[in-house]
Amino acid sequence: MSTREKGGRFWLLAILALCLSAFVAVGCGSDSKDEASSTSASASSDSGDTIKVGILHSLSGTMAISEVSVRDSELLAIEEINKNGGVLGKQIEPVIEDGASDWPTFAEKAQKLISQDQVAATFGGWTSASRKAMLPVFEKNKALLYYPVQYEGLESSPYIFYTGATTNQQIIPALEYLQKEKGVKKLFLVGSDYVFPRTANKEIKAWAKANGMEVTGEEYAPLGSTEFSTIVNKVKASNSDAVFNTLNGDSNVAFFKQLDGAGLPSDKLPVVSVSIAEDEVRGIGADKVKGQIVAWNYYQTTPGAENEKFVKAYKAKYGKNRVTDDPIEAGYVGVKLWAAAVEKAGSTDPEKVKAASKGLTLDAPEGKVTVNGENQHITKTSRIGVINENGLIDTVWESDGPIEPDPYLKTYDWAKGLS
Amino acid sequence: MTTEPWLIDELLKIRGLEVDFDGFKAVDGVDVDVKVGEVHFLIGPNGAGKTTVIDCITGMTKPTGGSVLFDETELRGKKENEIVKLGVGRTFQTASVFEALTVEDNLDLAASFRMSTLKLLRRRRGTSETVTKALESTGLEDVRAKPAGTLSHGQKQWLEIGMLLCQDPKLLLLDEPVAGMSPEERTRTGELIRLVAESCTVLCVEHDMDFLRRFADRVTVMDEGKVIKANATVAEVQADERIQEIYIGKGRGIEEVSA
Amino acid sequence: MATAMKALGPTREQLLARVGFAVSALLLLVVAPAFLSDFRLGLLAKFLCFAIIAVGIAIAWGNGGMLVLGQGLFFGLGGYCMAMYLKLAEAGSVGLPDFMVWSGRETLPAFWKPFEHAWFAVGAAVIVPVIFAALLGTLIFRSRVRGPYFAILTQALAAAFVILLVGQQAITGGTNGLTNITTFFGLDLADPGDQRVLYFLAAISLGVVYLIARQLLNSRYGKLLIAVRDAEDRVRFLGYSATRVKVIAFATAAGMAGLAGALFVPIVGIISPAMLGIVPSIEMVVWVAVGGRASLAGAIAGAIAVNWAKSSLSEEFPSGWLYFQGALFIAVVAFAPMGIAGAVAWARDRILERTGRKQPGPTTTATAEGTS
Amino acid sequence: MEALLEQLVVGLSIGSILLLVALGLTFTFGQMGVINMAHGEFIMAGAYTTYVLQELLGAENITAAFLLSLPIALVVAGLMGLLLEATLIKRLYGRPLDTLLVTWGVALILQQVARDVFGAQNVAVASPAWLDGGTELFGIDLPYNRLFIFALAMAVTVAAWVVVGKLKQGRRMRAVMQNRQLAAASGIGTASVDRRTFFLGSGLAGIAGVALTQLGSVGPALGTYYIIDAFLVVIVGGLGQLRGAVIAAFSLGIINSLSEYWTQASLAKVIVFVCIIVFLQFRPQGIFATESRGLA
Repeated sequence: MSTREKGGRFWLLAILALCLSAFVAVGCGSDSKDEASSTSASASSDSGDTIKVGILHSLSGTMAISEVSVRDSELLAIEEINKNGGVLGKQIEPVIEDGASDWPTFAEKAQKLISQDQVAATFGGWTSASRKAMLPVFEKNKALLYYPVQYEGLESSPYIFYTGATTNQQIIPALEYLQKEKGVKKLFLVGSDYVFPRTANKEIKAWAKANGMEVTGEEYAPLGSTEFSTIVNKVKASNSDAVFNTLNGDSNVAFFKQLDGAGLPSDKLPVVSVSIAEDEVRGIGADKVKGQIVAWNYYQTTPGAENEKFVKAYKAKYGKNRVTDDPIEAGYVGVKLWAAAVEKAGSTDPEKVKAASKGLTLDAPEGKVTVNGENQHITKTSRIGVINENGLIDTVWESDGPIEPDPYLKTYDWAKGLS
Repeated sequence: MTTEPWLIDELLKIRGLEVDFDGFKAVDGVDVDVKVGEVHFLIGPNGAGKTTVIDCITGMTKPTGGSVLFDETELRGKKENEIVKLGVGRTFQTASVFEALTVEDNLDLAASFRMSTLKLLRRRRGTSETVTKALESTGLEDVRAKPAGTLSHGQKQWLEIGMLLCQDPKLLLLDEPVAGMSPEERTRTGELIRLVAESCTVLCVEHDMDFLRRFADRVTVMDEGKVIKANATVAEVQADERIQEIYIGKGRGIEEVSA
Repeated sequence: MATAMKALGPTREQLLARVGFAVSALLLLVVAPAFLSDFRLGLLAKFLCFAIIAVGIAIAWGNGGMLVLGQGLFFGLGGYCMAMYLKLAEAGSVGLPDFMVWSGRETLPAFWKPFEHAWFAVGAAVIVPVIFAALLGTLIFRSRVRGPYFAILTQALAAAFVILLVGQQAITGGTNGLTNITTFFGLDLADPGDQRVLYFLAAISLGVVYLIARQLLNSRYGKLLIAVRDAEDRVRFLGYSATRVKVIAFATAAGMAGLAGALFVPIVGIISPAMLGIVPSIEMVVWVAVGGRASLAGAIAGAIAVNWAKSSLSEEFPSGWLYFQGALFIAVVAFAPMGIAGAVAWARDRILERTGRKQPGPTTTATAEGTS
Repeated sequence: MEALLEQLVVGLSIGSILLLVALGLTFTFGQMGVINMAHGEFIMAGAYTTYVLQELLGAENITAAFLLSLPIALVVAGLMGLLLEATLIKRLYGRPLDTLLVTWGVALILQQVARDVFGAQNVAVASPAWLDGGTELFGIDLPYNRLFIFALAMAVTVAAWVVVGKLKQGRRMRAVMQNRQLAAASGIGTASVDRRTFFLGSGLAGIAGVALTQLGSVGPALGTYYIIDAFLVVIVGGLGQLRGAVIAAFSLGIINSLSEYWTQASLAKVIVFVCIIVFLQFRPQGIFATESRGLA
């Protein structure tokens, strides 16, 4: 080691020190004003002329495909509320952060929104993994998260409002539809390899066992996989009546194509999908999924004045070729529900908003929804639809009115021991 | 094959060595004997298989047949570093030194080759006697603190030989030690090799006839993977018309090669 | 001779280096905690974990020439070992972590059992990556797989590990990973004061790791590592086992990544496969490349600087950040292969030349083959 | 027995996709020693080429757009490769690890460009009607799109083999690969040979991209799904060895399909990887050794 190199270390450490000083300086600069008032996030958030809310979705990375549209609908809702005078007489100011399809980033940005920006509530997340990463952050800060996507259930955090469906509002109605309307006796389960499909399939198997349906197989493909030949061979060999499909967006094209290539088009072997909505169909191509069955709570075609207004406004803001779908609508509903609760409570304090949300009802694009005060999910009407050649979805079956959310499936005997 | 007295105490005994590169016989039934204490030259035109023989001795190339006996030990199948520890050192055609390290560190690493891993984890304090001596004999004292990458071509060759000196080998294999050197550098290299030869046996692959004349005790000549003359003196080689023809056949005379 | 050298004592430069270390320590241990908000300090703690990984990469790649593109794997092994213990500690009377319950598992898998003990988990967080790297390294290096082949194999390994973790949801937590970790040896992770304790733990660990790495690189072994990087055959023909030299560096880097993972879990409260895959693994190399691949201090500075830039830039321009990251990387690797450290050394040499305190000459640090 | 046969066919089908994505790499990686992580993004560029052509030519000309996109994608991806070679890679010969890192930066940027130009949303590429559906032979399903990809892979391989083995250009490429100095000394313009090799290798990635549009939808991350597999094929096959790549691609495909049949898709990937590590223990130089002692 020459003496010159020894000197090099000093200089490097000096640079490191400089970096750190800069870091400290920047940190202080941006934090100093927050430090003083950081005792109560909620107290300060409505003290100014505006009320800040966080929007936290993946704007980059693999999940951007889905989440960008939800961000758009949330921004639309905020714009509408602001046009009508805002909440508590103040304008809502969205603070947008990128979760970058990376779960710890979601946790980091959630913390940033709460402690730096002091938002009154946050709207965000898509994957279960991102929600699970954010959950402890919101619970420990006693701050609110509105989560807009259907998920696998078995969760009810006191600081999260779930505006997407839980299993008993989407998957179980779909199973009942398959059994009663399609006479399915043997069901094959195909999903992407992540938490939602695996947990959903566990529930499906429990339901099937109790209701005399046979599950003939259960296969998972890595996320993003386009190789389904082996799975299709297994489906074919199983002689199933239908397939329950929890594959993630882009894998669906490959799966449907290969089913078709193996002589199993949709009229021969019905496939029920719970992760394909209108926005995904746009990317897949309507011709490839035409005639496929899907299960959601809202479609762009859902009748009603509220929805007409919503679709019109969404297209006016973002372009004619854009479509609305279930998660997009649920994101929109989340913002509206929060605003309604804040008005009712007369405050943005999370505890007061929670209290005011109990039993709150709203005329949403999907119909009337009511917040369940106990588990903070909302009532939802289940709808089975078929994809048409325009990439839109026609409702073919609908539940009798909104279904009460039951994330832990407590009201179902067959689900005992699941949670 | 012979019972002549100077063949008895061979340090290195190669018998029937064969190397087959996908059907191409680079070395085909080669016998070489290197006696204790001598400076033995291995010569031949390009592609004769000389370097391959060296590679086989040191474990770099796995022979397909034959045997390599060093001090009664079979080297075939042994790993490179095991062979070194038995006392066989080698240089490469293009000097291979650690360019990012200082000259002294280069020599020190060579001298520490029997150290346990645990001891290696300690910092070097000062300079060992072996290294000091090697610095002296290679004349690299002035540049001891310089990175080896900044040395001249000749200096690198001497450093490499110096590194081997630090290891106190029984047999030293030199692969074209003076190729590309200026006349003065050659002379210095020769002196260095002579110094080395005092304490160990040398097997040297070289083209330079002048160099060969001055330092070789005995010579083995190879062509196209075969030995065509074994254990000859320099005079015998120069007198042998067959050897002249081989070199001329390859387009250059034996003296020309040294140019 | 030896005594003569020793008698000189530390040179002026060595003294300066020590002052630099002390100043950095002061900044990290006193100044930063005094002035940064809890949120920023939490971020800095995370970056310090990353800096620990970077030190390991500087050893294996910068000095040993082994481009490790799968450090996420070792980071993950360490993180999961620690998280398994923390999950079990929290599971309490149920005895099963939450995700196992909702994945339908009724009993604890056998390999989880030892992680009920804190000492086992802490030890395993470092030792498991080390053993794994040593085994894998021996297999790979023994068959003389190196350079790009080695890089791609480690990358494939990280990818395979992620797929494995995701596929075994019931015992690994699947894509979600292990989340909702709220306590750490009695510390309440929601409490800012306790988070500070973790920050100090990370800062001190980084200091210790740095000193270990420096000792390693200054020893004969460190020289040998550089020798293997530049002329592996020569090392072998000096009687050393090049495989062993490389395995030690590879395993050390893995152990450091494992330690970083173990610290990361309580600081961030989550470990998931998304942080171990190909992209995060390459990002780890990016930090080191930007900082200066062969320099320990450079690697640390790179890890902190790049992550800090990412955190603040991505707040402003989500998609712009990716362009910036890509461009930064191209610029650094193609045009300034020694990164910040190289630029600093170059600038210092120029200044010293100007002021006449140093003879002009070739700089050793400004080339890709430079030293520590 | 039938299941086994079925899986062998699946394996051949996976293998032909692997071969197609890896073929370009046997040139850029195998012959030039350049580890181009942006190879996946050249594949993506080929796929988007098909999409753009379909948009331009309209719904009634799907077949024409698809067939036309094969040569156009070759040129588009090839030109991108050429640009990359001329601006960055040229500076990095002899530093394979650095090419890996630099081209990864390029890959990041290209992905983001695709995201900004075409949207984060995947885009749909329609299939020509003659590629929909399938036929049955001995009770085994043979989807037309799979047959097409298999045939395409074979055709491209043969074409590449002819170029490398029979044409003057190919002989020059091999000469440069084996001994750069000697080739330069014998009057071969190594720089222009490098450019051509890179154009060809990158162009082949473009063709692979066109083929992939027939399997799934097209998105910015398309290339990332294939890049590692492609490199593994080249490593297992042996550097710069076409026949090695062919054997490696099909072997990996069959191992994958068989292990997926007996276990699960996720485990299959891990099994394939373990097989590769074990294989490299015995043949670190790949199925076929290179004549050059270069790179490693």
